[in-house]
Amino acid sequence: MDHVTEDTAELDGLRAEEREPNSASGDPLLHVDLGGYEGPLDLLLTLARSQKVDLTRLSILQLAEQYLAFVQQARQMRLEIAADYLVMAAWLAYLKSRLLVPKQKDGDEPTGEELAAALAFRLQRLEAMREASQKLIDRNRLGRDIFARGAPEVVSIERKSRWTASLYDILSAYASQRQRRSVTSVQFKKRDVLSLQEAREILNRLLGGVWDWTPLERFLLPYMGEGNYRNSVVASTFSASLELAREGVVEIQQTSTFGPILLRSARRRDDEIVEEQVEAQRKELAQEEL
Amino acid sequence: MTMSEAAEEIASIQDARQRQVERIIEALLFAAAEPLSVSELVRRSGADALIIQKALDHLRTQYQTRGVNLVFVSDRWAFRTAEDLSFLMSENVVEQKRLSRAALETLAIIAFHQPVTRAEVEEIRGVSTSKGTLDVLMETGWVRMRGRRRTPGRPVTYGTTPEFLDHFGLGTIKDLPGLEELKGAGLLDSAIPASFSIPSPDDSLDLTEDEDPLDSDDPLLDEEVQAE
Amino acid sequence: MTMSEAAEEIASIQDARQRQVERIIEALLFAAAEPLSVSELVRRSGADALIIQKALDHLRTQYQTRGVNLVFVSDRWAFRTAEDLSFLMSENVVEQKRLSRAALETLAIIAFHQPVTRAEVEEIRGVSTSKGTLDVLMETGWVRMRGRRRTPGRPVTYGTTPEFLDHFGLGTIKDLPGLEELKGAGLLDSAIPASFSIPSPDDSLDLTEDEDPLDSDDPLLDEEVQAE
Repeated sequence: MDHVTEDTAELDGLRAEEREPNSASGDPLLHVDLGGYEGPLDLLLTLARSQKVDLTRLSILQLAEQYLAFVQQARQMRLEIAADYLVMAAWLAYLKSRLLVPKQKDGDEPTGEELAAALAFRLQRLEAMREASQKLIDRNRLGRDIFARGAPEVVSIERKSRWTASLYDILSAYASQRQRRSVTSVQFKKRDVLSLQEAREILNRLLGGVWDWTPLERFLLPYMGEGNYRNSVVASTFSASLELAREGVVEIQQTSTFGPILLRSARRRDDEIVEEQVEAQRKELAQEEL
Repeated sequence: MTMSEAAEEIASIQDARQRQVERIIEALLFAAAEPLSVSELVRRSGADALIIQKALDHLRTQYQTRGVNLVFVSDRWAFRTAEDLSFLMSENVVEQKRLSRAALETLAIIAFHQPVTRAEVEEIRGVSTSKGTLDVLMETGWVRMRGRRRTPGRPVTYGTTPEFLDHFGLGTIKDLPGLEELKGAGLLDSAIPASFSIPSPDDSLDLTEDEDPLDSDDPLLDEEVQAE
Repeated sequence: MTMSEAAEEIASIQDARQRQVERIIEALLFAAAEPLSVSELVRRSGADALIIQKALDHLRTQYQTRGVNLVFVSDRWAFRTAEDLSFLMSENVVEQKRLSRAALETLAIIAFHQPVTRAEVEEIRGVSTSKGTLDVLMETGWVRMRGRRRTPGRPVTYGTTPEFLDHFGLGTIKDLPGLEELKGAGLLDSAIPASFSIPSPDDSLDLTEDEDPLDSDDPLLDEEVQAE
């Protein structure tokens, strides 16, 4: 229903608000007298039934008069009537006048008969829907008259995954992964070295008890590893010994080119120092004697 | 083996196969809480639709006189207790809310006139429809929002669900009681003068030409649902 | 009416009554949420226990060959789908799933470097491999445990299966492209270091020299599978 024809459009305005039985907003007077009707169309249908004829042979003129009389009576009883019912009354009064005057050909305006037919159609349609709803509700209904399986057997669902991948997927995954690693994992193999600091510590520790000239290699012996590490140990200890000599901690002696490097601690024993001092005094005295 | 013996053997193999399909369908339908469509039966049994249809017809006949019947509801098949035994079933009845007259009328109008907007329902009933009435119908699971009518205001269209057919024991929407008479009398037309095409209720999941789909994130929808 | 006619009539009335009781029992058992005892059937049908027992026996026989059977469980009666049709009650849903990138990489490394241990895969990928990734690959059916490497800790070695070749359309594992082919396909940068090499994979069922067979009752295997 895309378009509403003119005549029904006029009726469109005649809707009454549907009232819930216990609605607080419901007019109590209306509730008593008209509450049983679901709007003016329902009232009209009820009145139409009182004509006791097939709705297709209904006298709309008579129906309009019945309706107007009903409303008149209600007003005499000083009942407040909802606006929709009054609007319908006004419209029916108009319809009545159109039906009573001879047909006029005045352009597009629907004739009284056409308006009446539209009203009759609406009443028939409402009636038909009422009957249909009754037929529907009288059917054997599931859960009331007929019953479904009380204890349905549960279908267990076994989910199975189907994995998908293409050869290209693996090849590109492999190539990009290997490539990524070959670039980012350029690692320098960690060289084993003896740091200068470590060499100093070793020399300090070892030279404490060494008073005689001793070849450097002997200190290194327990530390000397193989290959590259050995070179590192030699270089670091030699550098460290030079530093320690500068600081006066050790003394270094090399008797010939490429000869063994000899080390000894520069810190003497106390008796040695006393001896030296005695020796020095002795020399001083000897010079004085001279 | 003669020709006729061979033919007999083939026939007996076919019989055995047909019986097995019947057993499978019996089991599937008996176990299910919901009606099953032929395509679901095809999928779950592995048999083809023709054989299944034959089995369904045979089973329907077999069960016709029994306490449980095979019925066709909402385009699907289901076992249901026989109608005449409803008196026994009082203990199984789940208390159902009685629908008000307004709700019943509205349900009938939606069923016969679907897809139908709220304004059209009101036009037929001559009163405005309260929010509660449509809410109750939606709650029953028998009525659903279908889409939006392609007219100004894009009103929501309503229609019935497969549960509606199931509940009222209707095979398809064409089985609505009195449908043909109403169509013949032109009472499914929206207005006078009757249009030339005779409207017919349509509860298919596909939208009609003048319907747009409902958007789940359509702000208007929420608004309308709340406002109604 | 002769005596025999009268007797016949009585018999036929009794038959009809028995059939009606059977229908009632069918409907009650079908609609009930739980199996029903004879006394419950007596109470709800109004028929006496003897007739009900007779009806149950008859129904049981009738349903014996059908897709649904009448069964007696824990002193109660119920309809159940026939045992031989239990396969109908489970549905296999096949879901297409894509492998994660980690799984793809792991799969590729296993394919190219097999037989390979998990530690070796990790060493090549530079990240540790989650248990889930290997589980998924085993689930695909493309990867299998081959044996145990003859090194300390006896780690499990992995390789690909015939299904792997089948799925990826490879005639043999040697059809996996080598270094030059990967470069040619643009998958590998030509600026790859000279030391870069791709091993030649071995997916033969025979173990290599440094592999020991997996023992099915090897406690370590279980442990490893669980611990991984």
